Amino acid sequence: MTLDVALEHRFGNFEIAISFAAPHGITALFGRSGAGKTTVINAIAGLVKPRSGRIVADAATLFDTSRGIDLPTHARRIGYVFQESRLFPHLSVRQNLLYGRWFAPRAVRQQRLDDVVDLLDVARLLDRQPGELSGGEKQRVAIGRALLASPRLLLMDEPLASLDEARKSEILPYLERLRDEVRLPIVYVSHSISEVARLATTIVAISDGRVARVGPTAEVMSDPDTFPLMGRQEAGAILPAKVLRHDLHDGLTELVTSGGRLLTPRVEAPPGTDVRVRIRARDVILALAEPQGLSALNILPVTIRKLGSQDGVVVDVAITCGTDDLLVRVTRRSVERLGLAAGKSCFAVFKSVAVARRDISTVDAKPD
Amino acid sequence: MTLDVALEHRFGNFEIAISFAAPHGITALFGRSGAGKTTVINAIAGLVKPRSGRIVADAATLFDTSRGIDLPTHARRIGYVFQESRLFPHLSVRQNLLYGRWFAPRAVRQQRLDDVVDLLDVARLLDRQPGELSGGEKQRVAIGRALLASPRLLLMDEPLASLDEARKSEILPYLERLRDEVRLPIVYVSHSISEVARLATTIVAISDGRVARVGPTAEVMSDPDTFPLMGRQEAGAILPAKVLRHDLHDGLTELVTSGGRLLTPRVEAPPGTDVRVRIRARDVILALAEPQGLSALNILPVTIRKLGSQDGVVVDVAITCGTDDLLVRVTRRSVERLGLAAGKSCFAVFKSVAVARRDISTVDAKPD
Amino acid sequence: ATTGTAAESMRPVVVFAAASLKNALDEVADTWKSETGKTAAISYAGSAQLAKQIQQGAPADIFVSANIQWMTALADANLIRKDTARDLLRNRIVLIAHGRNAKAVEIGEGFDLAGRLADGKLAMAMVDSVPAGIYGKAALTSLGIWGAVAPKVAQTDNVRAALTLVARGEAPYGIVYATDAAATDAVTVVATFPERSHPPIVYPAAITAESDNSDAGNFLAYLSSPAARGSFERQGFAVLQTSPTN
Amino acid sequence: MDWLSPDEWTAVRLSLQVSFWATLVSLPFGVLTAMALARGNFWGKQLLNGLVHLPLILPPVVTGYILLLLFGRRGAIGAFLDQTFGLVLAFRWTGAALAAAVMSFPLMVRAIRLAIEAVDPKLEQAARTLGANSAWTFVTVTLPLILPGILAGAILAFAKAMGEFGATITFVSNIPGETQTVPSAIYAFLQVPGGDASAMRLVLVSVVVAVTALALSEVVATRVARRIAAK
Amino acid sequence: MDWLSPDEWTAVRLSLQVSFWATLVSLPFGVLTAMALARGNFWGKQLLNGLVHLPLILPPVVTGYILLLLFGRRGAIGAFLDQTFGLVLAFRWTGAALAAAVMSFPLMVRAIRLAIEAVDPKLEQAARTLGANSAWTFVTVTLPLILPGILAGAILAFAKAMGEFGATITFVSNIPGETQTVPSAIYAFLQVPGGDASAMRLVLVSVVVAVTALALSEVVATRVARRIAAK
Ligand SMILES: Nc1ncnc2c1ncn2[C@@H]1O[C@H](COP(=O)(O)OP(=O)(O)OP(=O)(O)O)[C@@H](O)[C@H]1O
Ligand SMILES: Nc1ncnc2c1ncn2[C@@H]1O[C@H](COP(=O)(O)OP(=O)(O)OP(=O)(O)O)[C@@H](O)[C@H]1O
Ligand SMILES: [Mg+2]
Ligand SMILES: [Mg+2]
Repeated sequence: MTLDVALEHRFGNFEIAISFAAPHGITALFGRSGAGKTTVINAIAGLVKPRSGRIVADAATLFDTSRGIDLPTHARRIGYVFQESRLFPHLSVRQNLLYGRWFAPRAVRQQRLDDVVDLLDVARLLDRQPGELSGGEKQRVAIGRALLASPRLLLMDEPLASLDEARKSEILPYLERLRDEVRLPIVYVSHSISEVARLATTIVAISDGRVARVGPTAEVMSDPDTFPLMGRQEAGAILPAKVLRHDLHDGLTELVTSGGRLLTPRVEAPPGTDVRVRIRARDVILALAEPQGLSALNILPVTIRKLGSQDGVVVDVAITCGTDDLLVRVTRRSVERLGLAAGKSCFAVFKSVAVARRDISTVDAKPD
Repeated sequence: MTLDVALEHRFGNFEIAISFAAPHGITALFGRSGAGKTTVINAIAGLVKPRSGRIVADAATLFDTSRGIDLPTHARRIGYVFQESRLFPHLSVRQNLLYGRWFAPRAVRQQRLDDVVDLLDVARLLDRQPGELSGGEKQRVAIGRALLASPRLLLMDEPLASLDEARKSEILPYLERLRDEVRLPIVYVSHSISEVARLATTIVAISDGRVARVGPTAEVMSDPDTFPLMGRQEAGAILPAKVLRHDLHDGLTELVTSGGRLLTPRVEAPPGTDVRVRIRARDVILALAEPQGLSALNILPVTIRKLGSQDGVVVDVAITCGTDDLLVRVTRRSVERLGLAAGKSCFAVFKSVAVARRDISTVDAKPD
Repeated sequence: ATTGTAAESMRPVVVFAAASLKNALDEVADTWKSETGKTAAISYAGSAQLAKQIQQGAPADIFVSANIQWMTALADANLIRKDTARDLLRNRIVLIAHGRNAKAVEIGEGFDLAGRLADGKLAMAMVDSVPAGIYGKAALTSLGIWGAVAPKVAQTDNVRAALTLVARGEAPYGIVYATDAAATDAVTVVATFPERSHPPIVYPAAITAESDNSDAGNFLAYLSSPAARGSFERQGFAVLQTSPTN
Repeated sequence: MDWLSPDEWTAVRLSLQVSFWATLVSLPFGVLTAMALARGNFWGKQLLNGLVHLPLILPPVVTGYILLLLFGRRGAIGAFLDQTFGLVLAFRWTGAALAAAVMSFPLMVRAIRLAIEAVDPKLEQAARTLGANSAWTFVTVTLPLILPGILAGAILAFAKAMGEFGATITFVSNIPGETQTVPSAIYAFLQVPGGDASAMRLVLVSVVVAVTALALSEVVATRVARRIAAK
Repeated sequence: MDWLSPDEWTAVRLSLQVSFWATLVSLPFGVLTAMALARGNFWGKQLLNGLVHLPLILPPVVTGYILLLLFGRRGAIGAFLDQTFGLVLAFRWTGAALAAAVMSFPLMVRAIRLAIEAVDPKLEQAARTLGANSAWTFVTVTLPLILPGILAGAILAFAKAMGEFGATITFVSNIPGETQTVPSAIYAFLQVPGGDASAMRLVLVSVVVAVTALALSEVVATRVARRIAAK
């Protein structure tokens, strides 16, 4: 499936002109507050009628001003997790969860209530009214409600913003499964780079009502130009890898990359699985010689490809590791002290524990 | 000022029994979704009447069942940023912002509209109605509205959850200034450990309606027992330091700690200022010998104080650096390979860039 | 419509009667029932309302009006059987005053009602539309004092409301039917208007053109019977005809 | 209680019957009209709005008279209903119910309309995204949310129907056992000397009945509202 | 237009005046009562609720009679008002306004009450946290949010006042130029054979007036509602 969006809209003197195409998978809309993310999602849902444009999901044209098509919202079969939960106050949590099922054709009912209830840990809440829930609980129920509608396209507007880390790390793998196993396309709005890096197939960076950058996640994330959009702390590259084996004693997983072997905390995927590993630029140390006696387990030979701007305190260094690119962020002082320059060979050092479970994601094996 | 909270309440079969005391500064309520954070804040605001308890802010008793005191909400002079923005739909953004001013005694009107408008970047929105704002815009206005009421106690329930990183990093220093300069006590609910680590004077970890842990931020954050509460990725120690000097050429700041000198990206504080630096356990590498030719600028001699549980993949190592404690997280494989053990001397290595601007906070100099 | 003798004989006679007749007619209907076993269902409302309903095909068998105008209007439209029409009762209008012991007054040409009223009101039914009011206005006009009194008249939608105003002392004087005045202690009849001063106040009755109830004639006849006479007279009406039969 | 005569009992029963059916039958129309007025955007909306309020604006006698002209046996609609459905309204209790329904319709519609206007359209949008079309959205979201308003409208209509007099007596007259409701009976008593006491007894009865209904409806409404309460 | 006689014009003017003042003066009481019923929790709330609805339940004549008993010159309250403030209601247009106000009060209160019940208490809580006490919260938050409801209540009351007849004529009778409102005039015409045409002219006038007021109120309400719209 592909998602093809082109729309123009105007609120007062705020103009939105967005157009992007995304392949199957999770498309992350990324941008500052007020950039226009919710507006785009609303247009896909049919809740905002753009002045002109075209929205095609898979083969289905949801909206097309030139052809006079404007599918009503209920016929679009989308699931929408709103920025504010919008639970039905007159229905119990259970009834809220099951609401969409009434309308989903029996054939497409994929999600089971019990599974979703377990995933979101809302069993305790099933007989409550929405008025009796905490903020995060509301949001979890809203996610469940959208999932259980068995949509053919899921829209999520900052779904995890009000959830704690532990909850987030339970839900993220589930969204990956939806993406990879159920092959449910998802449009995902988030301000969290780590969420986006982990989940997104495609990143659409929106700024002031325009598309600032579109592309595959790995590409966008390792492009220094997009760092200002994402916040420097989170910049980093995404390295394709394959699971080699699991060390049962240590609980570590050995991955093969084009530049050598990597050790990371256990990845829940059988040997042979393709994964992608996000390695933040700030986590990597460059060493002139191969260091010894370090607790860091990953030391890979690399070549400096390019030095970024040297105007600031820090310098972004693009390095080649095998056939893949990595990013390292060092201080300008280090660049000077170590005499770093393009073409120089050195070693990239980083800790296994710096690669968190959430930095590793399984790869959607059959992109179309 | 101190904040003294003891309360018991019950929702259906969910029991809340919270009691903690916090010194002046920012008190962070931390805990999973549904733990009872909003309930505590609501009780302080007088919006939930606990079945029994006592709430004292500064010398003022806001609530005390044993003495029959229950100050009405409007007389408590609190500013409350709600989890959902709760803007007044019939008032423009400007009127929303100024709402609290009408009721604040002239003498205490500290915040100027223009300052707050600038800080929150809402100038463009002043004449809009709340219905015409994006999610993050609403939240910013709600923050401004609470600030402009010139409260003597600020309650913030996940105020930054719906904001982008850039916005967050503009607002965080402002909250620090409120804490340190205006000396406004703040009770802050957040799921973001980095926010909490940076802002909080005191952390109150709440779990299932009880207080799981209370204490000064540095103490709670470096206590391995609280890691599960916070998510392992964010665990780390907070190191007290003093600004030594700024290197104008490099843009680096040199800090003095009890264990040696540290280089970090420029800290906006004059030499001599006390600061605290959060150093995440996952960012530190241990080396048996002092490594050479590394891009990492900070290499401090340390002694291993204690090894944490060795049951898992990773081991939390407590080290002593001068007179302060640091935490390092390494794999069990590294522990074995390097023969790490209590009492062993080694070197802690970490990058300057791993210490983000948001990990360094100025210290409230006059705790009481 | 239903036919069949069983149903027919069970059907009550439907009487549309001016509301001021309620007490008397209820009593008459009760005695008729105890004598014949037949019932009359009496709908009391304003004569105008009832007449309009009959114009619209109301299932009434008998119409008893409080004035001649509406009966005439129905007769002109052939909605009543003219041969059955008769003037049933007569009434008088009286001047009443608030209180138990008001002094009687002499009504004559040009008597100073306006002066007696001072700044009080004269309570009457609507002078151009409700029968009691129409008669009252006619009387005052013929006495030559309407012009002086008119600005002080408080008109009500029915004569009972006028009575209430005087009974409560809101208005010092009022003009009502003699039948109304008799019943309350709160007012005193201070004078009865001369019969010559206004058109005769008669209550005509007739069987409607559409009536197919064979008992209608009986009941109408019974209204003029000596048995009924007592009931009417007890309420202050004068019975105009007594049928020889019964 | 034998301080009411059988006829009076009949009037009380009839009033209840008339008010109940008037309220019940007009309720769906009330909801539809309120929906059209609150949400619709069609030509003649103001006209419809005016028409709905007409019984409020006109003296009841006029409304009754218009009903008589339209729904009487000789009236255009009355004749049609009679011939087509065998439904006779004129001078029947059904006519009294029609008069009561018409007179109370503006109150019912306004209450329901206010409730509809208070429903957050965002919830309806949410229902749409979950696959509910307009009709289902209305039934599953809007309708339950406006229940308190519908209840308020119904009870207001019921109370009004219990007190309705002018239009009723003008349209269907005051025939004991068929169209004599409590207010008509009260009226008749008030028209003759000595009827005040009887009238007062009936007033008391209708007050007791209506206030009981009112109190009941409050209880129900509170319960419904509590369920929906905290948005 | 000279197809209305001067007397009829007077009646129209008087009806407008009576309805306007009845609505305006009862509005604050309506808001207070609605507030008490919607939010209050006091002994006798059901009693107050019943009392408010009484004019709906009772035949208008009875209400008029009760008004006469209470507010007539000899009535308990009437005498007091007369002696204390020199305020006479009996046989004055002010009395007509009182009757209209009482008769339309239940409609007004219900509309406003529904609006109050639809206000999200969370917004009022927010106002409290910002330092507004109950009174200020009401004035700055609740009141503006219920404006559409107040408007609806007012227009409903106005319409009802324009059509009020039974209680008015019973209480203040029908004195041309002082208490003869349009409905009384219409009633008079309907009582005589052949008066229908004249009655219909007046009906038309009052319909035009009331429907205009209605349409105006809709426009205002829509504007107010749009401002508040998207919560
Ligand atoms: N009105 C209510 N009725 C019943 N239970 C309630 C009610 N309000 C809150 N609760 C329960 O009380 C607990 C604490 O709620 P609270 O809102 O304080 O949580 P929280 O810590 O703020 O969570 P979150 O991070 O999700 O906002 C939750 O389990 C919630 O389900
Ligand atoms: N109804 C409206 N009227 C006027 N302007 C609007 C309206 N709705 C949204 N806007 C403006 O359009 C822009 C985009 O809004 P949108 O809700 O899409 O932002 P967003 O990217 O979702 O932001 P956030 O992250 O804060 O939710 C914002 O600047 C907002 O102020
Ligand atoms: Mg948004
Ligand atoms: Mg909460």
